[in-house]
Amino acid sequence: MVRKKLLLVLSGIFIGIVLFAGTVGSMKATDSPEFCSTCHIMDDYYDSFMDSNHATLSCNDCHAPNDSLTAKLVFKAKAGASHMYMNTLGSDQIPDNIHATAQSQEVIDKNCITCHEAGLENVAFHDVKEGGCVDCHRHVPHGNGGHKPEDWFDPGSYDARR
Amino acid sequence: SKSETSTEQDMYTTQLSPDEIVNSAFKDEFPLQYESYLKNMVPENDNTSKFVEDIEPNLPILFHNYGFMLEYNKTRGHTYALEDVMSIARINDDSIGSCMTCKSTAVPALLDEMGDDYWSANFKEEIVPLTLSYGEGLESDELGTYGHLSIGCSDCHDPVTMELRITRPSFTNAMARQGIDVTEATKNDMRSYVCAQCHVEYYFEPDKKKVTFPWDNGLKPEEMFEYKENQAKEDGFEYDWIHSISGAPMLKAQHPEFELWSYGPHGEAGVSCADCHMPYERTDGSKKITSHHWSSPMDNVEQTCRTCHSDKSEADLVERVENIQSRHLEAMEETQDHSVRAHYYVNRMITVGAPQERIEEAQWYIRKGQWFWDIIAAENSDGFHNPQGGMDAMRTSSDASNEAISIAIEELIKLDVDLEELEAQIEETIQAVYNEEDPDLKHTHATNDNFPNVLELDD
Amino acid sequence: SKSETSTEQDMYTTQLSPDEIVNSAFKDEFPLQYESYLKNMVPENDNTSKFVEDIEPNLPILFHNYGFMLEYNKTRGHTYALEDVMSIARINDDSIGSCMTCKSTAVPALLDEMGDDYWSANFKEEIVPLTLSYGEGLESDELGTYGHLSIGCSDCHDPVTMELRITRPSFTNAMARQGIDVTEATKNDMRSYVCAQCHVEYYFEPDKKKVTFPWDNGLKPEEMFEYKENQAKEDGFEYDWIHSISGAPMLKAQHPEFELWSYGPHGEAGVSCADCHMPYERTDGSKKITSHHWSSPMDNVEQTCRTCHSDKSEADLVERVENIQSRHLEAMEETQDHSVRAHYYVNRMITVGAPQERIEEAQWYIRKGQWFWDIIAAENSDGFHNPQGGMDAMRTSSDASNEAISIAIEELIKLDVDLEELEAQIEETIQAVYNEEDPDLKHTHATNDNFPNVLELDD
Ligand code: HEC
Ligand code: HEC
Ligand code: HEC
Ligand code: HEC
Ligand code: HEC
Ligand code: HEC
Ligand code: HEC
Ligand code: HEC
Ligand code: HEC
Ligand code: HEC
Ligand code: HEC
Ligand code: HEC
Ligand code: HEC
Ligand code: HEC
Ligand SMILES: [Ca+2]
Ligand SMILES: [Ca+2]
Repeated sequence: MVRKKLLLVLSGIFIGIVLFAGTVGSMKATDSPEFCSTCHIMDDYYDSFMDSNHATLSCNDCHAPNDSLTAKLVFKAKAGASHMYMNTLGSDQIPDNIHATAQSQEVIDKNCITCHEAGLENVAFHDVKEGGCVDCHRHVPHGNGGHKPEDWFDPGSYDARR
Repeated sequence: SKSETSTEQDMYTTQLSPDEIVNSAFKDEFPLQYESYLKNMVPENDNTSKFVEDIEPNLPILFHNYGFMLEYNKTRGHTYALEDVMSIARINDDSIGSCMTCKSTAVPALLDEMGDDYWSANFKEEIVPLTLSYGEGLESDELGTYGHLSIGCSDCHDPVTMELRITRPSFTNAMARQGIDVTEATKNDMRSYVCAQCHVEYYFEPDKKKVTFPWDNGLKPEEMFEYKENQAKEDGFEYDWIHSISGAPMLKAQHPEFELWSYGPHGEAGVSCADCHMPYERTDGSKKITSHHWSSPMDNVEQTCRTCHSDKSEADLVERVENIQSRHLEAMEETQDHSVRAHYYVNRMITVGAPQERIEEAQWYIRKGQWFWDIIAAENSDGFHNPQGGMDAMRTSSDASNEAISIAIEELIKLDVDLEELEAQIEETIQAVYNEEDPDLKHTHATNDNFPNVLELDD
Repeated sequence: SKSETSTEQDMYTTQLSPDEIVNSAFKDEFPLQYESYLKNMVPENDNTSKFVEDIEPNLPILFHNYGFMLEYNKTRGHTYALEDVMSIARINDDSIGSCMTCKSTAVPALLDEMGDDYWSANFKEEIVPLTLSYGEGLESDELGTYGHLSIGCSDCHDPVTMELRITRPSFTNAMARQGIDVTEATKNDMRSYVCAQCHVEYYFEPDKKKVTFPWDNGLKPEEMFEYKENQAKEDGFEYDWIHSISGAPMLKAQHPEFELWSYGPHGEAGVSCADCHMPYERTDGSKKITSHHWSSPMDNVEQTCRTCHSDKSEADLVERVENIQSRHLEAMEETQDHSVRAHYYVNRMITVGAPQERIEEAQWYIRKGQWFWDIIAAENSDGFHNPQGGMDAMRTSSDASNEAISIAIEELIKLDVDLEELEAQIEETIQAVYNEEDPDLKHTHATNDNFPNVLELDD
């Protein structure tokens, strides 16, 4: 009960942030990789994304619906509230491994298709995998090398007893 | 009903007849896929025998007295299938319609016309002329003499909706016997099921000689063996042929790509045949199509493997496949060696008059041993589709062949046979087979004065 | 020099002594990792014997006359290692220092103090008292009686910089002999190398009794066997023990997790031991740490496997592992059966007086057969770390054991031995071992009047 209320309050705040200026500028700001990565929990996703061919995009090019402004706002508010709640009051419930929700997956897939329409329209049967695009393109845009930063593969100078 | 669902879904439909079976008829509507399909003609080379020393030198011994000792080639591709089945020395005057089943788009039409008589009809006299009649005058140069009716579009697609479909009843029925209704398959399933119409183990059930898949107990080698030893025998199917070196009643295994894949790492992960063998490819400007050039994915690692394994370099992936395959092939060589020796040991049991009951016991182990390597040797990925499963079957095979040899040793020693001499004679015989340069004649050296054809002995 | 580089890199340093070896000393600075480490104490249960029927019932026969026939348990965890090595029945009055090498953080200190005398020093008289003296008065309740000096922080970490490090010279040297300088390892490598100090096959080289890894020719079972048959023999190492049923000179294989992993699917893909066995976990608020509770990743699929395999459900992954493991374990059972039979067949060769030369030939195949299954049975993932490699080694094993049996059959028949009777006696003996309820006594049933201990025969 208390939590539900808190969630509502937090949603309000988040929507507030988004709507406050109501300008293109703030909308952009809350879409940007920098904004998402203000939460340390996003580091892995940020890093792996910055290494990818999609690095010029903003997170919400994939992670929020882009078909209509209202759809986007509603989704962002909902997702944002949940993220803020989890990061503050609900932090002990944050799973060790964050995975996209089914709803997210659907949104993401739609966005892939929107951008890649031109390339895809000639492939009549492209929606062949239940998991969507990432069933084949498993590493777009996160996850190259299993979340291991590149410097893990640089030669080190370790101590070893002979 | 098929086209009904399609209209409901408001799908694109072609101008083609629902009964279209000629491949070139699809050219105008699907020029890109057709062009891709033409690439199957590229290896215009002749057939290459598998009997040479660096591929499968032991087969002329191991398949002795069966068609496969006469001629067995590397594959050339779907567009050559019809030509190859017609020219292979394995086809003789008694060959039956069933041999056409996986070679031509005409098969559903043949089934429509002949019903169940199709399966046992005479291949050369009835089936070939009828097949060719369907395509008369519709040959197209780019597809050679028979490519217009060789494995093609209508085998996998409904010509009107172009949806994937199953055209070979053997598959539908075998799946149904396992409780799987293929009409309810997902798209992802269909991307493997279309291949599973043909890239599977089969036998001719003895009644109507129908092409039948031995899957009632499951798809693993041991489950198919179980089937052959029980259900198939009950239905009157005892063996594919009698081996003329050991006299054993043998089973022949054929191309179980689907079976091995099904419980291998990729099959279990839902990666379909088409994912690797028919990747999307860019043609003509920016249009992307499904490749219809079926060949080794290793010729095209970038579009096949690296779509999913983009964290690995092409070189890494090639190396990984090579490691799996070379370990697999080394094991295969050792495994087949046991089988070869087992045949000759039992041959000697027969010629020196060992007890009939012991001979039969050893023959059964030969049959088992051969099944378990043949099902893997006949699988065309050299172990890649299922590294653990392949190795396990070879282990089982070696055990069985060694059991046959043990039985033989026991009886031969009782009859004072000199085993060292026997081994030397075996080695000499193997070398004679290896040294014969004409692949078609290799099998003639597999029997000789030391090891007579046991089916020609008079007792 | 280490702390030099570290200061250069301006790293965090602890307040600990560079020579700190007591685990509880790390508690204050690393409370989260320490807390996680304490979880290794959780299975407070006693040791569980592996000799029971659903684990490894044949081992009391297969390891006859070696320490391993006396007591062999399932592992309990790093914090119990010191306690377990001190209480195991395999330790006797002649046991040497080398047995401590992988059990206690005191080992580098012992090596500093004793130099190369450490390896061959008396375990009970010298090594145990000296080890315990380092931790006197520093016991901590939460770690039981010996956990404060059992495998722990300083084995893998430099106590000052907390960087990963190698503390066991056996590993550094074995890698150097393969041309690999482990000081230049990447961080990803180190996440497996720290484990490879212990989770590897070893033997005591005969000169100083140093713990040595047989890797000069490579890490595969066949490459290690090659090494044991050549380099090791040249250096005077002939065998680990003589088998008292067959008289064969045997090799013992131990926990080659690193070796099998190295050419398995995950090893080749660069997935480290720590990736699966030490996943990141969120503790106390939102801090993510590396888990220091080493156990089965299957207890924690979400944090281990699903980090990488997020496209698969937990149930899928569990099923996949179960499929690999059950296929593997079934094969293991069959493989060990051959080895058991081989021992008894050769026992009979000896008691009926077969030619010495043939006995020795058969004994060599027993040695080979046992090596190739033992290296896999001793590997603790039940096949998961390397499904194809495990199966291949078992195949090789069966072949060798069967060869031993073939030789025996030949000679036994020459001497008119009744093989059916022999088989019945073997079966009876096996059952006697299975039926004995006290694991410590099982081995006493492995020899009997039919199959005497061949080392006690007077000839
Ligand atoms: C090009 C599209 C794209 C962009 C841009 C993108 N993502 Fe993702 N994201 C995905 C896909 C695809 C998934 C996986 C969905 C699935 O598993 O089905 C994902 C998953 C995630 C997950 C859940 C982790 C998981 O494994 O399921 C997080 C968290 C995430 N992204 C955060 C971000 C952040 C933060 C950014 C910007 C720095 C970002 N994403 C940019 C496509 C994108
Ligand atoms: C206030 C901190 C914070 C910010 C800012 C943030 N996230 Fe998250 N995010 C989280 C937390 C915490 C979770 C885990 C919540 C859960 O499991 O329900 C999460 C989960 C996710 C997931 C996986 C769950 C799902 O909804 O599919 C995705 C995808 C994601 N975030 C994307 C983003 C994107 C894109 C942005 C920027 C627009 C962003 N996040 C900004 C904290 C944040
Ligand atoms: C907002 C537009 C946009 C969205 C959404 C988007 N992409 Fe892209 N994608 C691009 C652009 C632009 C490029 C070309 C980048 C380049 O070549 O450097 C690209 C490149 C690619 C490539 C080729 C390069 C590579 O990384 O392999 C693949 C595959 C791809 N995208 C798949 C996806 C998938 C799958 C999704 C959804 C999870 C997706 N894209 C979502 C714009 C987008
Ligand atoms: C069955 C596997 C599979 C699925 C599912 C799949 N793709 Fe692809 N995709 C491929 C293959 C194979 C290629 C490589 C072909 C090439 O190089 O052009 C590819 C290439 C691409 C490319 C890069 C090529 C280019 O155009 O530059 C993009 C973008 C892409 N796919 C987007 C998508 C999107 C969006 C989806 C989901 C609607 C999707 N894919 C689903 C297999 C798949
Ligand atoms: C269930 C489907 C099926 C049946 C029935 C079948 N084949 Fe095949 N055949 C295949 C497949 C798949 C290949 C390609 C894979 C291979 O060669 O292992 C093939 C390959 C061939 C080849 C080319 C390679 C070679 O073996 O030299 C010939 C010739 C051939 N078959 C002849 C025959 C004959 C003759 C019969 C009847 C005795 C027959 N086929 C029955 C599916 C089948
Ligand atoms: C052995 C099976 C097989 C044969 C033969 C075959 N196809 Fe396909 N075809 C497929 C598969 C599998 C797909 C991918 C369908 C999917 O993913 O839903 C496909 C896809 C297509 C598509 C959809 C567009 C695309 O490129 O993905 C067209 C059009 C097509 N095929 C035309 C043809 C034509 C024309 C021929 C004959 C020249 C032919 N096919 C022969 C199996 C086959
Ligand atoms: C109607 C039967 C049939 C179907 C359906 C079929 N194949 Fe084949 N396949 C064959 C035969 C027969 C051959 C050998 C033809 C020859 O060389 O004479 C063959 C050969 C091949 C080859 C070897 C080609 C070469 O160049 O050596 C590959 C790869 C292959 N098939 C893959 C597939 C895949 C993938 C599918 C499904 C998408 C499929 N096949 C569907 C019967 C079939
Ligand atoms: C994950 C990728 C992958 C999947 C899925 C896959 N294959 Fe393969 N296939 C391969 C590789 C790799 C080879 C070995 C090619 C080589 O040695 O050059 C191969 C070999 C073959 C060959 C022999 C080709 C030749 O050049 O002679 C046939 C036929 C074949 N596969 C059919 C199938 C069928 C049918 C299925 C589905 C039941 C399937 N494959 C699933 C990767 C795959
Ligand atoms: C459509 C996706 C897809 C394609 C295409 C694909 N793979 Fe895989 N591969 C997988 C999946 C899924 C696994 C199982 C592990 C996992 O879940 O990540 C896997 C596992 C593997 C493994 C480890 C298993 C083993 O047998 O050792 C190797 C090696 C591998 N793939 C190589 C290849 C090669 C080579 C190709 C191309 C011939 C290929 N893959 C094509 C998805 C794919
Ligand atoms: C100094 C030697 C040593 C090092 C270093 C070492 N181990 Fe161990 N490990 C052992 C010993 C000894 C045991 C058995 C202890 C016992 O049960 O008495 C063991 C047991 C285990 C077990 C079984 C635990 C259980 O609960 O049954 C796992 C899992 C394990 N180790 C993984 C690892 C991993 C992963 C690493 C590296 C990150 C590692 N070990 C490093 C010596 C070592
Ligand atoms: C090179 C490292 C190494 C050496 C040397 C070593 N061990 Fe171990 N020991 C391990 C590892 C790793 C394990 C855990 C894995 C396993 O049990 O297979 C283990 C487990 C054990 C266990 C617990 C499980 C069991 O076997 O009952 C005992 C007891 C043990 N060792 C005793 C000894 C004795 C006695 C010696 C000397 C003869 C010795 N160890 C030498 C690494 C080693
Ligand atoms: C068997 C090896 C092993 C032992 C024993 C061990 N660690 Fe670790 N430790 C590791 C590995 C591997 C990592 C991951 C390092 C990396 O990825 O750089 C790690 C990471 C750490 C880190 C870095 C922060 C983190 O959580 O990733 C700390 C701090 C740490 N260990 C403390 C300890 C303490 C305290 C002990 C004793 C109670 C201990 N370790 C025992 C192997 C070990
Ligand atoms: C890809 C994941 C993965 C990697 C990498 C991996 N393991 Fe494992 N390991 C497993 C699984 C799964 C098991 C089987 C656990 C079970 O049966 O419950 C296992 C079992 C073990 C066991 C026996 C644990 C027990 O409960 O008795 C030991 C010890 C072990 N591994 C050590 C290692 C070492 C050392 C390495 C690196 C050389 C390594 N593992 C690499 C997944 C992995
Ligand atoms: C750090 C990443 C990582 C982790 C953690 C991981 N895997 Fe994998 N897994 C891989 C890679 C990489 C491959 C090889 C195929 C590929 O390149 O995608 C693979 C392959 C596989 C395969 C196919 C190979 C085979 O042996 O059949 C299975 C099954 C599998 N993993 C299961 C697991 C399980 C179960 C766990 C947890 C115990 C696990 N993995 C943990 C990355 C990982
Ligand atoms: Ca067959
Ligand atoms: Ca050893």
